[in-house]
Amino acid sequence: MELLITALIIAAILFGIGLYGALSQTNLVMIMMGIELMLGAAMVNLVAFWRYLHPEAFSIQMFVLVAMTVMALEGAVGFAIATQRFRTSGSVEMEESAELKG
Amino acid sequence: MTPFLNGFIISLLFVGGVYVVAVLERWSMTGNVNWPGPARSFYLLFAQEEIKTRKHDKVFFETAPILFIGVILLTISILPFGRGSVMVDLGTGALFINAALVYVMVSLLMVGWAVNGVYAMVGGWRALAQLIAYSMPVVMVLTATVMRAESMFLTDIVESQQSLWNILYQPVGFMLFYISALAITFLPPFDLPVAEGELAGGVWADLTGARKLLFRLGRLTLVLTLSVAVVVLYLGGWMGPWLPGFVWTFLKTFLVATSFFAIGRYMPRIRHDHLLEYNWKYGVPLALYNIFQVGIVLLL
Amino acid sequence: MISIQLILLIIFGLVAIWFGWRVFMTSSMVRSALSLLGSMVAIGALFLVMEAEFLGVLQIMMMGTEMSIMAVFMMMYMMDPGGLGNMDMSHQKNLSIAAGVAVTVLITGAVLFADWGTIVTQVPSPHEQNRLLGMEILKRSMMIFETAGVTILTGMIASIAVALSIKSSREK
Amino acid sequence: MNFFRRWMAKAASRELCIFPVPGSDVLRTYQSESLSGQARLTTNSREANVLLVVGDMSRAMAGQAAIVYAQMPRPRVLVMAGPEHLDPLPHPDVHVTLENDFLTTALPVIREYLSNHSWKDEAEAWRPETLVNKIEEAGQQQGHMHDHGGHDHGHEGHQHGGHEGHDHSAHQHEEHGHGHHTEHASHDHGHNHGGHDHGAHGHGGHDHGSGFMSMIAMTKDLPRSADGLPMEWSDVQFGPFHPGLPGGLCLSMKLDGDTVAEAEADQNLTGRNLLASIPDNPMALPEYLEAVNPMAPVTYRLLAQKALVNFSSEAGNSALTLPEAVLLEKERITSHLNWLAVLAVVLGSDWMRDQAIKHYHRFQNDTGSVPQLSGFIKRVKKMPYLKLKLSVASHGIGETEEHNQGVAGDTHVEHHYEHNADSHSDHCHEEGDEYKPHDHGKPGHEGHGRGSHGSHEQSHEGHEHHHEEHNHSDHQLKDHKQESHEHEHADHPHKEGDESKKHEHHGEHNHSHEMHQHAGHEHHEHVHHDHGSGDEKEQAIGPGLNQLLGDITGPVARAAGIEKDHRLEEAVYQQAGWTPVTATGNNAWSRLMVRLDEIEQSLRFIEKAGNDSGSESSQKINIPSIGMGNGIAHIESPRGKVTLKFHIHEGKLAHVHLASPSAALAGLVKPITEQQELADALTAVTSLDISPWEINP
Repeated sequence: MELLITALIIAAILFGIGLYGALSQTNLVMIMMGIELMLGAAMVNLVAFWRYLHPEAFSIQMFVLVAMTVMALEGAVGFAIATQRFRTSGSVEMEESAELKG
Repeated sequence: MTPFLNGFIISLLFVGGVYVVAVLERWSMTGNVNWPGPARSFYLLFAQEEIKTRKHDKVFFETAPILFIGVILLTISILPFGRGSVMVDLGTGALFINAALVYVMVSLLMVGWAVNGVYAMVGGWRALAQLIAYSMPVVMVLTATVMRAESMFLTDIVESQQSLWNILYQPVGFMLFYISALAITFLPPFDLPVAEGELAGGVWADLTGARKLLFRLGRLTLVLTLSVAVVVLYLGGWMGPWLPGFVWTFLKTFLVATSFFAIGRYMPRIRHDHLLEYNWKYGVPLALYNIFQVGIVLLL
Repeated sequence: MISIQLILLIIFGLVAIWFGWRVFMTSSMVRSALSLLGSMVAIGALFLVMEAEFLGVLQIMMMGTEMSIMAVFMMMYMMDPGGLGNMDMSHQKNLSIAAGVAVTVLITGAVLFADWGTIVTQVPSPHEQNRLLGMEILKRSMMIFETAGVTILTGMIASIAVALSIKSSREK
Repeated sequence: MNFFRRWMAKAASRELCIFPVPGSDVLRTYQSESLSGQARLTTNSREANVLLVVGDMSRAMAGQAAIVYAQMPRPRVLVMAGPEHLDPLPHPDVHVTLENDFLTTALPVIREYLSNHSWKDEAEAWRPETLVNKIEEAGQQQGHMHDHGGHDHGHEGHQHGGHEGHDHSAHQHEEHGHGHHTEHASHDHGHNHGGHDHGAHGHGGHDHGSGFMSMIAMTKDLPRSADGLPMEWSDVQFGPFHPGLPGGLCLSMKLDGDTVAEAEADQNLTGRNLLASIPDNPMALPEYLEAVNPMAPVTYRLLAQKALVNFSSEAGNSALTLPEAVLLEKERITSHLNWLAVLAVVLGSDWMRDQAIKHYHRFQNDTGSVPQLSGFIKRVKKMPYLKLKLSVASHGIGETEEHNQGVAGDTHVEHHYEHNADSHSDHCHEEGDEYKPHDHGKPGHEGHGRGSHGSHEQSHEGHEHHHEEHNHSDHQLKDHKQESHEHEHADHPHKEGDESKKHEHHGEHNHSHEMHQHAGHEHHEHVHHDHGSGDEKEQAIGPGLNQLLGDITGPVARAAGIEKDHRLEEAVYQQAGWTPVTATGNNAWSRLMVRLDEIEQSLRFIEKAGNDSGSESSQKINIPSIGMGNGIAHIESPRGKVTLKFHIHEGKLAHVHLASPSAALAGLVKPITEQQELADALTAVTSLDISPWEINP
């Protein structure tokens, strides 16, 4: 039981740090790093559940693979937006993209 | 022979192999084989004074060489030299080779960034572009060999080549893996990160003494490791008549390493745009085709 | 009882947390990108400790490439990647601390008080796992993987379309 | 020394790594066979333990050599061949007289010195004072972060500072006291993206939040690179001792990532004021001119002899005799092979480099075997991927499709040095870095070389588009497209005020000579020189670039399909039925092909001339002691057409005027390397075969 709990607590702390980062940083790239950390924490949760509760259900492992693709995709699209922002307004600071509010 | 003796002989042969690769590298640069040369330059590097550049990034400057050497030693542990003699028979051995090589790139990037010099900087980015590009075909081509062996254990991959070596079974895969191995070890035709003529040493331009030694030694071991990987994956590992297993492995490795350096000696350095273009436009599609072709041949 | 697995789990967990914390604490951006890589590798190691070998190796491999690319972007778009001017790049600090702590406490509460049922100790061997995972992907969740593949494709095309400066290419 | 250190010293001393200054190609001219085995030539000062200074050099170049020396890790040896002492460099550990094959005598001495002296405790770290003040300057501008480049050397500007108590056994010493790293380098943090520390900008819009620095303010003034992203460019100096460039040539580039935004060849690093100290007696001119360009001594000696013969015999242009032509062709072969070795280094093919060096040495001491050389040339032509790799540097001068033969062909273009050679000397940097502008009213400008080498460009009236590089503070040169040629080039407020005679520009450049007002060259007080104050120019014919090509002579022009070769006018060659080799690719590959074909052509010419070579008929030369006169001569050196003009006043040389091809080639560097990838840019520049010694002797 302790194994599962420690793994989940570790994932919770990682998630908390990721959330802090995503909320506190002003730069789009740093915010993306926060989100990646949160996704990493989610994956730890998934593997912990697979290992300690349902080792025969491999759909969990498949879901971890999907989570990895989400991570990669989020990075790619995020950088594309950052490039476009940098080209148009010369900055990727969130403070200065007020005009995107629309 | 007891496994311990076997293991001891293999590690001796491996260290000898690294020295032979050092002599080969010197031959590709100067054209004459001089055996004591590498040993002497080994002392020279030891005797050199440690130089730290201005405002270098302390953390990366220290960790990069250690990461570089550590990752390569990890790769050696999963390579099977003889029938029974493999240090760690990892369930996902094939994938591990590529997982380790990615960190060769990370350490080059680190050292390129940490040294705070434009040459090292440009060398670092070239290493990043080159190694990311050429680790894609490596992964896909590895899956082709895994498909044939139906298991990721490297020992199974070698066993699967009992009937026909992979070089004949999937020649496209062999050619791609060979070129990517050249690119990953940044050997002469692909030595953009450490270009002598252009960047005067590129990523290593600023390292002296022990750090440079670690990188030099790491690269030699990397060349040997990738030669062994080529042998294990495509040239039927320890299979061969009469001689014991590991002798065959080292023999084939020696041949592969010599061919690496021969290409380097007689070809000019590849251009940066061609380097990426050949890989992304032709290398990756070819690797996908290779998987497709091996699938069909398997099902026939 | 303390098993090796628990000790390793704790060690790698702490390493992941420490690297994760350093991501937002360092002023040098490249160092924060590579410490994120450090935390991802620690997470990969956690997977290995929990005997999900394929996932662990895959995570370590993928994150290496991805975080290096992130380091490139950090350098391009950050004001002072070298971190020598030690600027403070964050705002609304205490709000985010409060949110982070609240979420962590909430989750740990849920983890502690939930009843997880019996813990399984036996797990199939890595070889077996690979085979079963393969079967799973090609049989039951083939559909999910197809959509994942297609989303990656659309994601690639979308990001290229967004990143390219179509306007300027028309001007030239 | 304890046993271990002595043993280590022995081992290290057997492995000599020599870093040649100003370059391995200059060192080769003093060697008779390649030093395989005993020592290695390295391209990186961090690996070297011997710094070999070959021949005399200017103060600025010696400054760069001092930086390299400071960069070499100990144990190291400073060896000087020729000069006793060069200013910023310390006293040499080993001194050798500079004559052919000096290395064979020097190596044992170096080895002996390395094995027991250089490990002594007193082998203290040495830092040139030019660098010490650079640190302070960089130090107190802590806030001012962005790169103020300019003076780092061939390799990035890193110095080894105090090294921490490195425990390697060799030598334990805490030199110059402070333990922490006082490294000093010209670069701030080398990264070149957004490296501005906000301190540099001061005026950043601190509109919201104190600590917050708006990024827009920082990136708004950054130059936009081709993909529209405002990235910061880094100034990099591919300095005088870069392994891939000819020794002594220094490229200062603005790098945007690794594409070259702007590149320039520094023009005044190699000036050795040779033409300032002209011998009075005209007969001494030939030996004297040999020192001008160490890379092609025979050509310059023949040139001087021809000019003297012209002057004395007044029988018009004296043609080359057959033996002289043979000597010229032999020099062409060795010069091309030397260039091929440098090109091989930038290409990265070790085999080609070794072969080129081997054949170079053989043909240098006339033991060359023709079949082997032509076999080597054939293999180079068939080298895999070489054609693809070298199809670079073409678009730079690519659009010469209608390079109207008429314009380029006939005009005898000599424009580099309207202002007489002496004025070269007085403004090219006696004061080292501090380039005193030629004192004709141009306000002093700070130490970067733009000011004085800008005036070289100015004198290229022909190159309108060179002008935009001038960033003289004093006169606003509108950055003008090549088509619109009117550039009100504010005339230099000449102190003496005597207006230089206008002469129209390149087109129908009938080089009506500018009027020189100069006192005799002995007391060469400031000499006014007309540097072609620009005036309205007629419309350039076709895109500006083929004017560019109009001034180029030699293999680079012939690779662009322009048949310009002085040898056409030499009788000796006409009898031998010689025709110039041309190619039409106009890129690095066609230049390589032209030079290789020229080697083969010269081999054939020598063979044919070999069997009927008459005696060395030296025409008698007498110099009238009274009266004045001008001597003029042209010769086709391996790099292009060289013109020598001298004026004799009462039996004494009044002034010497030398027009060499390398200055025009240096002008080509900028268009060729525009928006090229770094490696392609370096290959392109090396393919031009610029001899930095010729740019301003």
